[in-house]
Amino acid sequence: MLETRNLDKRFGAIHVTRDVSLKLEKGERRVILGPNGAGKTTLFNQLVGELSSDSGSIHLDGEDVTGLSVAKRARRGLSRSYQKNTLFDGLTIAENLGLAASVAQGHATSLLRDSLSRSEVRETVAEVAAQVDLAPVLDALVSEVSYGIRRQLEVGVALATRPKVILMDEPTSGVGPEMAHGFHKMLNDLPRDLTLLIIEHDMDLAFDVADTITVLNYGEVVFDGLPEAARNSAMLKEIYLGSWEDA
Amino acid sequence: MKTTLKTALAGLATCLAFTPALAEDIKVGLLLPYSGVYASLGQDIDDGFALALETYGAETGATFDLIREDTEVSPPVGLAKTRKLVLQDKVDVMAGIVSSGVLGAVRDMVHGSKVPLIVANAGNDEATGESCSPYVVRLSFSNGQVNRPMGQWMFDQGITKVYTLAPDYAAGHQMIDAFAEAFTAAGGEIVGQEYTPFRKTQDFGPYLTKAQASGAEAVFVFYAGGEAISFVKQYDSFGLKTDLPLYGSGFLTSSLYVNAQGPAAEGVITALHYVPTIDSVENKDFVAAFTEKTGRIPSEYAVHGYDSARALIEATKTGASDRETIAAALGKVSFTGPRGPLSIDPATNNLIQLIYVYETVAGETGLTQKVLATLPAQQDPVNGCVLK
Amino acid sequence: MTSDPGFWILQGLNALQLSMLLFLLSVGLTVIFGLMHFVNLAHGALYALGAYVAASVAAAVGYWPALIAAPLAVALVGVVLYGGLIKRMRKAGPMSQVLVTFGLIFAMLDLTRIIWGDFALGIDVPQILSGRAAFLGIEYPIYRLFIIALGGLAFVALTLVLSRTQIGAMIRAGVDNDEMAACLGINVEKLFFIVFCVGCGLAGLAGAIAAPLLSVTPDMGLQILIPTLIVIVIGGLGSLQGAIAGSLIYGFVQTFGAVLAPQLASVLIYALLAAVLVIKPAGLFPAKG
Amino acid sequence: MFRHTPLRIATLVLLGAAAILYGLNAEYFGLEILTEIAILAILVIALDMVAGFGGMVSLFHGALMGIGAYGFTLLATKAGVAPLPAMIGAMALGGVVGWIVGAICARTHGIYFIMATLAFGQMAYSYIFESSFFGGDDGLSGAPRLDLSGLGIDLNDSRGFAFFALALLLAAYLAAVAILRSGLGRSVTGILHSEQRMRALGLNVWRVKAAIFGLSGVLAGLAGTLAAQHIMYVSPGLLAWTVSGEALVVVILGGLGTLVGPVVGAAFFVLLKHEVSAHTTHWHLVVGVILIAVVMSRANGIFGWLEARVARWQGRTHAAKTGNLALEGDSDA
Repeated sequence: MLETRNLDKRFGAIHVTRDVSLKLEKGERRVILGPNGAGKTTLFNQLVGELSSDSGSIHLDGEDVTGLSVAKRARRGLSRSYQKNTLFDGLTIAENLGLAASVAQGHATSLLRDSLSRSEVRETVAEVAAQVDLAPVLDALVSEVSYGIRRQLEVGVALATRPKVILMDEPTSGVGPEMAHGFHKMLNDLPRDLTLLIIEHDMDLAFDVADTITVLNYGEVVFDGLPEAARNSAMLKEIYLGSWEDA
Repeated sequence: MKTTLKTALAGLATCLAFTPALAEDIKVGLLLPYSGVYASLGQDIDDGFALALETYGAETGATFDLIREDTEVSPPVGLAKTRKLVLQDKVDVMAGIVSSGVLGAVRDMVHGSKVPLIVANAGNDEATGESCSPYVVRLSFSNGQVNRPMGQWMFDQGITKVYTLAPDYAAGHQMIDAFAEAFTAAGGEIVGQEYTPFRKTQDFGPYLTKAQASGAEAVFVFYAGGEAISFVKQYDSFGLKTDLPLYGSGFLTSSLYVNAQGPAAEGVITALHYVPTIDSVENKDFVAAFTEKTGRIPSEYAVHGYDSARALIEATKTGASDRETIAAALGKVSFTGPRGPLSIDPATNNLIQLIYVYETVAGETGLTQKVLATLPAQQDPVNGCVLK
Repeated sequence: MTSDPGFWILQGLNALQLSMLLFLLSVGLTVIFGLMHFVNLAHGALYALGAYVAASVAAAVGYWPALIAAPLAVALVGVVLYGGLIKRMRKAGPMSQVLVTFGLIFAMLDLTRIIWGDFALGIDVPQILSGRAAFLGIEYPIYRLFIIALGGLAFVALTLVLSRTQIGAMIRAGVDNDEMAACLGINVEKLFFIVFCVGCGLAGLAGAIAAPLLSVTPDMGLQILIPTLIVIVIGGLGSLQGAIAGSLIYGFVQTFGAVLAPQLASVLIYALLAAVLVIKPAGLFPAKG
Repeated sequence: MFRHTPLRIATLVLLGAAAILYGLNAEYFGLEILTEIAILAILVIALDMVAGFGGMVSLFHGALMGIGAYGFTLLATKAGVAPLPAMIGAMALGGVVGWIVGAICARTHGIYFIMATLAFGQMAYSYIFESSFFGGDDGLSGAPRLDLSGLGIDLNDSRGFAFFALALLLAAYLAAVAILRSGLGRSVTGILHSEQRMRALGLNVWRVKAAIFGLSGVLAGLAGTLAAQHIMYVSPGLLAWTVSGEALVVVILGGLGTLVGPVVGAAFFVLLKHEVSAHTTHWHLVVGVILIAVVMSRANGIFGWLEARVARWQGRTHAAKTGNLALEGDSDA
């Protein structure tokens, strides 16, 4: 479903991602682990096209999307959420979801009528709201709701485009462990044909959702395999103990 | 609204005061720039206008009620203020207008409403040419009138090749065209012409360098205001004055700002319809009175204001008291003022006046004007004007 | 067009002279922007103020004192502006800054009219700077050479200050990343204050040296503002190289445009600006990578 | 996203009533002022659409208005087109030019966007100022007014024209509301809040920006055709960058991104200008000081300040009744 081949990115003398090759099957849930500065977010930016890659290629559902713009990749089914909330603050939760749905459904440049009042957009909003537990607060302004709800909305907005693949950048960033587990339960309840690539900071939390695990360190893939193998890997423990915790 | 309220109060006050109704109380609207780049010109015209009313006001039975409106040198504003004077204040006559742009904008309104307008500065040829009107009488000058005589005169001085420079707008073109036409008709040759972006040129260096390389014997220019100051100073600093004498339309070295040009202006020879040093009784009296009133030497702008008011007084002396009769009388006035004998051309409503060629020279208190020649009274060609 | 090389040398000097005047004006504006992210549209008004102060002082005591008094007076006005307005508007975003300084333009325009009146003023240059110098078969006004020299001197001096001194290093660090600079213990507030006042002083100096060349009128600040903005946007906001490059581009395009294609001259520079913004939105020499 | 709050509706109704009352009773100059307010209000509504709702602070809107005015005058005088089609043609021209400039400038942000629009504005100004075809500095006269005598309305009468301008202001306002509430308008607001996110959702941001700028150009063009009919004369001064600057000042004075606020700002600005200039020629000083004070106060203009006051008062009563929603979520951030 999503595949990268030998992705590279340098910022001046710093090699941020180095020869990254990944392959995600349809419906696969993969978690990317790694210490701060390992290049996880850079990799995401390369995948969605916010950063161009120095070399290597990206394939989505069999199509080479390396040269495409962010918007074009999104329209082909690649969606993302952000580590730092990137929401439409002055609007309500329903409007946030509706905006995302209307872009995906091609109503975003219509002059004739309000995209949010269209029935298909409203259906999507209701579905997504149910999926990410936002139904009770749909009419609240984003600026009025708690941080936890905003994290849920962050994923909800990404979901509302009805993508094939969602890249989630630390969806539980900043929420406590208890709530994070609830969050992962919510992710597990998403349709099984949806492919997820998730950056997670906390190793324990990662095992909640991961089918497979990839570990990045200094921009390189140092581990790629099943959660069980990751749990027992001595190298991971070293990274974990070395720079993980204090990051 | 303040204006409305004020008018209402004024009306009330008039009723209460119960002044004996004067048959000839004439409402005059003054349309001048009291702010913006031409504010100093507006002030000079206003002072001149007021001085003439003081000096000659007693000669007529009429009294004058002045309403001043600021045109801000902006055509739309000028037009709005004109409409206000005509429709709301119901003035009998208007005077003023510094910029040709404003005059062009208000012309149709004036013509349509049949309220006479005495033009006290704006010089665009069309105003007394193809778009002339029996209700527009000009007491200042026309662009062609001021410059045309210089063509023959310069040729008579033995100059055969001239380079011209002026700002790139209608007045610049009209001034230069009139000169160039007369100069080539006399037998001279225009070896180069350049029009500089209007109000955007501060550095004339590139153009001066071009003029220098043109092989001309003299340069004839039109610039006014801030551009005139920069131009004259830069002309001098390039050392062109000795080899390539500078001539021009008299606005270049107007007494209003010649002292800001300093020694750079010395020796520049220009032509204008008025300079403060004209040797006549009328002018000496005027200069003395104006200087006493304002502390300034009167410029040509002050004379425009002065003669405009004088013309209005002359018109009322014939018994004119409303829009129609004032308009008719204005077209027939003639008198001798500071600039010499003046009359209105019946074909165009432009005035007929003498043109003075003068050199700017150092005087006891700063720069002064030495009149070199007085050229005969100038009448513009009709230029398609039909007064009706 | 003429094939006389002297003609082209003269025009080259004309272009250089215009460039240097614009450089003095734009360098202050661009460094203020680079460091403080502050857009000061009133920079042109400060230039006009410098010209007026110079005209007054020159009329009273002569040109040289005026050349010193004008930048100092304008820098002093800068101190007042910084304390009263700029400091509070620093974090307010470009639009608020544009508007506050737009208001300042209005206010200062009328204040100069109230103090100095509507009449245009002029300054005479001292004997040593008047007249012409002959070289390479041409004659060129000494005062214009003086402007070129002064601009060149300012460029060299500012380059040295920025590259060799501690305060220069602090300014470069601040332009690069002001948060980081603050972390490194640099007193950013004080740095801003100094840079702002020096920038204002340079605008005043530009006004003082322009005054004898041009006429001093209330709207001279408005007239110079757009060229200055074009210079810094073409060059890239915040960089010294950008200011000098932008000034030279403007000076040469304007001068040779006027000579070679007078009808296009004024549209040409805007077209160039639009092209730069579309192709390199951050200008030719942006301060940051 | 534009919402009609009760305060906004109340303000509109009040403004409308005041304008009608004043229009029925005012003398000539009062009607001129009313017309001036209506035209400026249309221009600032157009500007608020892009600046307030799209974050595109434009210094090109004076030029757009000028293009509308010149387009109308040229079509109606030189090309001999009837006034109504000439108006429509001029508005379309404003739209096309707006779309092109918006499309080109869409790549730039913040101060660079301001500068880019300034450059295009000055380009248009210089071109018209120097072209003899456009009448140069002297401008063009002879722009006719629309003939509505079939409807029994005489537009050559100041009162008739003032109400005509007011009617078009209302139409422009409703059009702006409709645009801002359409799918396109929603997207514009989305871009204002987070351009990055809209792009990540798959939106062609460039297209939306160009489209809204073009639509804004249509309205600015409408203001221009009205200005040309009002003074029956056009001059390059209409396109000067200070006109765009003043329009921006009006938007800010009124309240950015409120649509109603700029209309309030237009009325306030025109009245203030006439009041102050009746007493002194230094009205720029007064306007400058007021502008500085308003921006420094950090309020979102006159109307924004009013809205904030009302919202605070409502928030207090609202919170007391229902409890704050923010407290419902289990926040630990």
